Amino acid sequence: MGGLLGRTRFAAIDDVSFSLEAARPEIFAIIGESGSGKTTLARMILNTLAPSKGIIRFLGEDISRFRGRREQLQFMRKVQPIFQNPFEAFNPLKRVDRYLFASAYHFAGHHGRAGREAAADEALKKVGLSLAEVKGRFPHELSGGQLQRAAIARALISSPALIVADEPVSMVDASLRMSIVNLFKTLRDELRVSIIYITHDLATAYYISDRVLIMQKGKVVETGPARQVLSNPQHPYTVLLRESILSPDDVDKSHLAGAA
Amino acid sequence: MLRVFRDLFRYNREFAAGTILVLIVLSLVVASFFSPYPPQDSYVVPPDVPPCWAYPLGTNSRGQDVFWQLTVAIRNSLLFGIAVAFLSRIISLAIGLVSGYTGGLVDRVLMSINDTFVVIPQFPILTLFYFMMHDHMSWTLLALAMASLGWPYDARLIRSVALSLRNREFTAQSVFSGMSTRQILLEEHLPYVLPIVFSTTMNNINWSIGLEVTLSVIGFTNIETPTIGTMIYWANQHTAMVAGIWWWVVAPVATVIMTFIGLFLLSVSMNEFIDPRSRLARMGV
Amino acid sequence: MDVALSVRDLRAYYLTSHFGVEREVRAVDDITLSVEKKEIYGIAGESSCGKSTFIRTIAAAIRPPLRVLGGSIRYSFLDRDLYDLDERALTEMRWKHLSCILQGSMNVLNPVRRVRESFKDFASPHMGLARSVFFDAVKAHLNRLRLSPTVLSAFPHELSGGMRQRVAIALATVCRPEFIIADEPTTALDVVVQKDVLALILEMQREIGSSMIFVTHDLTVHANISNRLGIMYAGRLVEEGSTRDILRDPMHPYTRHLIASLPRIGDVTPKKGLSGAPPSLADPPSGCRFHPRCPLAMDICRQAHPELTALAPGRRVACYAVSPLVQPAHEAAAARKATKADKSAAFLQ
Amino acid sequence: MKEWPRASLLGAEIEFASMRTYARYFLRRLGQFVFVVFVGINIVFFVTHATPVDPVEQAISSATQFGHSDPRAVEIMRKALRELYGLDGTILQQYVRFWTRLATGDFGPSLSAFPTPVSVLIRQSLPWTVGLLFTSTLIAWGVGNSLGGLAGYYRKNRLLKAVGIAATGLQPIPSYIMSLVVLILFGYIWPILPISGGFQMNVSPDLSIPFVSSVIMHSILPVLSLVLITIGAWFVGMRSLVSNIVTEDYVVYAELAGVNRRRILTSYIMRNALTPQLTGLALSLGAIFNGAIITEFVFGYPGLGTLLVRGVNSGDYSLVLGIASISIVAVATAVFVIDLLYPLLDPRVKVE
Repeated sequence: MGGLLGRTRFAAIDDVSFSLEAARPEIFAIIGESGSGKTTLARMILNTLAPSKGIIRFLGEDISRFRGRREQLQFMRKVQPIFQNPFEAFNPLKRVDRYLFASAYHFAGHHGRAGREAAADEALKKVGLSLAEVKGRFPHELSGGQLQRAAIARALISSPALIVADEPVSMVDASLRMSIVNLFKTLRDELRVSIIYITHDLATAYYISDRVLIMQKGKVVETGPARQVLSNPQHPYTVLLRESILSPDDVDKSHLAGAA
Repeated sequence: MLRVFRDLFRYNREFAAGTILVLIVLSLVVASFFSPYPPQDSYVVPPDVPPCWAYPLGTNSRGQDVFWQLTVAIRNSLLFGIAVAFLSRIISLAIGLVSGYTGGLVDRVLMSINDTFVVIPQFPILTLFYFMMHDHMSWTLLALAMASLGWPYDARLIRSVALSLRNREFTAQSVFSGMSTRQILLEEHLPYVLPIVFSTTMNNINWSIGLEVTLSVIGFTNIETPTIGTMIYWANQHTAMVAGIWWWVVAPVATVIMTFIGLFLLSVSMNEFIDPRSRLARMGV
Repeated sequence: MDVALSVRDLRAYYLTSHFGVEREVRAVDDITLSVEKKEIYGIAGESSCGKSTFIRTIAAAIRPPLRVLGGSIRYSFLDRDLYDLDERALTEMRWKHLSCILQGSMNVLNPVRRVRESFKDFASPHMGLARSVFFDAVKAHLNRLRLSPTVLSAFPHELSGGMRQRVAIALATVCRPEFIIADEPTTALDVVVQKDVLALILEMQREIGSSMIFVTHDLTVHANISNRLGIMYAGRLVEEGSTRDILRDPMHPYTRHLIASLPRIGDVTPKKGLSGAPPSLADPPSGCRFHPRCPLAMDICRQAHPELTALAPGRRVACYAVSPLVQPAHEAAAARKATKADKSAAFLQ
Repeated sequence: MKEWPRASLLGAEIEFASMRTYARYFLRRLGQFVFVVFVGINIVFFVTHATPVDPVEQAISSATQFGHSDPRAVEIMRKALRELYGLDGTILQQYVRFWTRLATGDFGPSLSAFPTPVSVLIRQSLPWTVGLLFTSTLIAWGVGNSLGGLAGYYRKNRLLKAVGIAATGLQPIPSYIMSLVVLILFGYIWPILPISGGFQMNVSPDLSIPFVSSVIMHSILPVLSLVLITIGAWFVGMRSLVSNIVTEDYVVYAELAGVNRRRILTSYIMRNALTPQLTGLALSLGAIFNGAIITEFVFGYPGLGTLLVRGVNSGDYSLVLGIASISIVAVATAVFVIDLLYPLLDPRVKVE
């Protein structure tokens, strides 16, 4: 059994390697600040940007060889993205359901209207929505949380093995954020989907991920089990990050006074 | 659609004024089909009659009724403008969309060529073209020549929209929904590009009619085809202003100004109305 | 304790009309609060809860379609209501007494002017110093903020994001104003820089002794910088108290949820999200605006919105379920100051 | 107050724009300039060589239309004209000669003003065109942008609103029609200004007061027409730019700081609108040039436009070719000069 993503080396980003196991779905967090190259990495994994050196293998195959439309569709069926800004991720002039129906048509082979609607409804139910709530609606008629759920539902229609989520909750309001985060757990445990969770937020990464990878300026500085790395960081940069994090529990002993 | 039109007419003064002006011009075009005699014929009415009941815009020194002459002239000029605009739209859409959606080296090369065409003064080149063609010059050739010069400014606009759309997250969402490039360009991106195409079409019609008038007045086109330009050309040949036959000049000038302002106002107001942002505002975001 | 700012029954709506469709967005509805001298008053809330509009209103920075429809805003350094000032007095008051630090340090400095010119434009008229003395004072101030005087000759794009925000803080504090309004000043910054910048703000505020309203959606930032905290939901203030009390013992169900759902490193207990979504301010629900999402909603919640009631010293909550002392609010007289608001609107176009 | 050691001051990370970035910018613009001239001249070559009409035959047929036509004389004439026009030899030789002529500025003698060289005729007309263009563009751009800026900032001002309506009406009117209307107004209806020529015929062209004033009087109507043609676009463009910039953070911030209103309008708003309007100027120079030569023709102004029409009407191939080529080079040069001004106005210009 090969790795889901195996022997990954990126040179545009400097020499990043990691692999995910296909048999054991997990949430893998890639953590970095702006300019760390984490979004570039996400685009490479999604095969929308070619690494200048190195190979990304998906289920044993080099993804840069998926050039033709058939192969690309085949790849997209198994690897799906979730975007950062739910209001940007849907064309404001188009209805939200069209993306669900398009996915059902292209990836699940539902050519009839009834089949498409059933597939969309089923996926939406998995994320706590229903087609009735989404059908015919424009993005501005839904909340950010609903849109992000709809985006996840869309990604689920093709039953992917891997979801790449780039800062999926940073634009979602606090009161809705955790329900989206929890959803990723559900996907991993119940639908057995692996998730690459790209974020700058150490706290949510700690909360949901199994393993983390810390990036700084295109390089990996530390990687390992999430709880271990974040509770007991080894690399100086991770230590600095960890120390810079503010916590609601600081209310009695603010770190700021001393920092200045 | 009718509701949109009604709303625009009621709430947008530019649109209302533009529509009225364009309707007047269009009714002249329609009238041209009811001309009592062929527009080319001369000496069919008494010459040099000032505007009166029988000849609302007077008659000219060549014995033609200025009104009927005008209806045919504006029809030809408008048709010319539309032809040039249509042809140059094809070029600007193709260059703009390809440049914007492809990006990279293709974009740089195309935009370099584009900027060159923006900068090059067209009038001397069209004059040179006439000089080389002389009697071979025709309506169609001029339209082709102008279409091949009239695209770059608009291509640049279309390209900038296409470029920004390429990087929007919903484009990636469409790609990962399995949509084809054709589907993405036509269904996802075209709604954003169309407003520009509409408004630049109006402006391009203006531009080409203006240049056609200029070339005709100097005599650098086929002066036998009645257009607004050739009408003024013949008036100048007969020194109409000096001879006091002012209506011969004023009628075409006033009509063409009406056309220009009408089309321009439509372009401005349509631009605002079809602009996705104001469209969203109306949807109640 | 002396009061630095007192806001009463403030009401500010966006009134728009587009293609004949009239809309009224109630971004700030009946807000009453006061800020004490030398304190940092934090305002927290989600996007479009009205916190930015509130800031804009108390900074007298409104322009159509935003209109102030009622209420009063009194600063200790002004002898009358903020919206009773004429243009001249307003201009004089700005920066000398009231300054601002905004989100997006990227864009708050004029991109085509050197930093030096910004200092001259912003601070020079209020400090009344000769040119050379003025720049000596500016340099001394930069020094206090650990910024080299070379930043004065730089253009904004030549500075890094963190430096730009430092320059913005220097700009906002150089006149030593009594009151500073900070609107999400660290939101776009990386965590390491964010901590630095927060420390700097705190240090300057203590040194100058100014009062401050600090707005951010991030409760962990509030925990570290705010003395007191007001929680906004859908255009209304729903809870207020000392930051410690609110974080330790939130009373309003909305606040309770917000705090319970904060992820912390070292904490893996399941966190829940709220159902539903924040309401549209163009068409807010009747009664308490939180009731459609509230697990404790009762009949009365749907009928009348609860008064923000003092339940303990320095602690106010607007929720019927928390205490029987909370009663339906008296609607404040509307449109009391519409004419004045129009005047100020004309000033800022 | 604790003094912080100098060493810990933040400041080292400032990236001041270097001379090198300007040099690279300069080279890029120079490259674009060369490219514009190259493409433009190739279009001219293409138009003259891909069209079915042979200018030599045309000249001969018009020369031999009346009177005798000795075949030998015609043959000599044909040979002479081919050489004169640079149309002998292979197409490649012609192409090379075409560029050589352009580089040396030698387009041969003019047929209509034989034997005056075309370059002399162009050199005589060019200053008139440049003067007209420079004056009118300066006025239209300056006044249009200033008023447009004011109109964008003071949206409620009645007078500026009225100016806005007028500008919207003026914007779409093309050069010829505008010039004609000005000519009719000031030539026939209210004849107060000279409507033709560059100066009065009976004044000797030297630097005397009567001559200079005559030149100024004659230039008023062409300049007025050109200003009216272009001012609307600058006004409307600037107004919409300003109403966007007004909402920029740095403007709001300056307003919050109580910065002087006039300073905000000039240094914060208009100053930032200046750069896109300068780009706009560079991009529309070609169109403005078109307008200028058309206006010259209408007013019989002794510039390139009048010369061009005369050249066409008298079948003067070298002259028309020379003017078309020089026009392209002149406009490209002007655009290049504006491009070089750009970094002075926008410190952010960097090579990506």
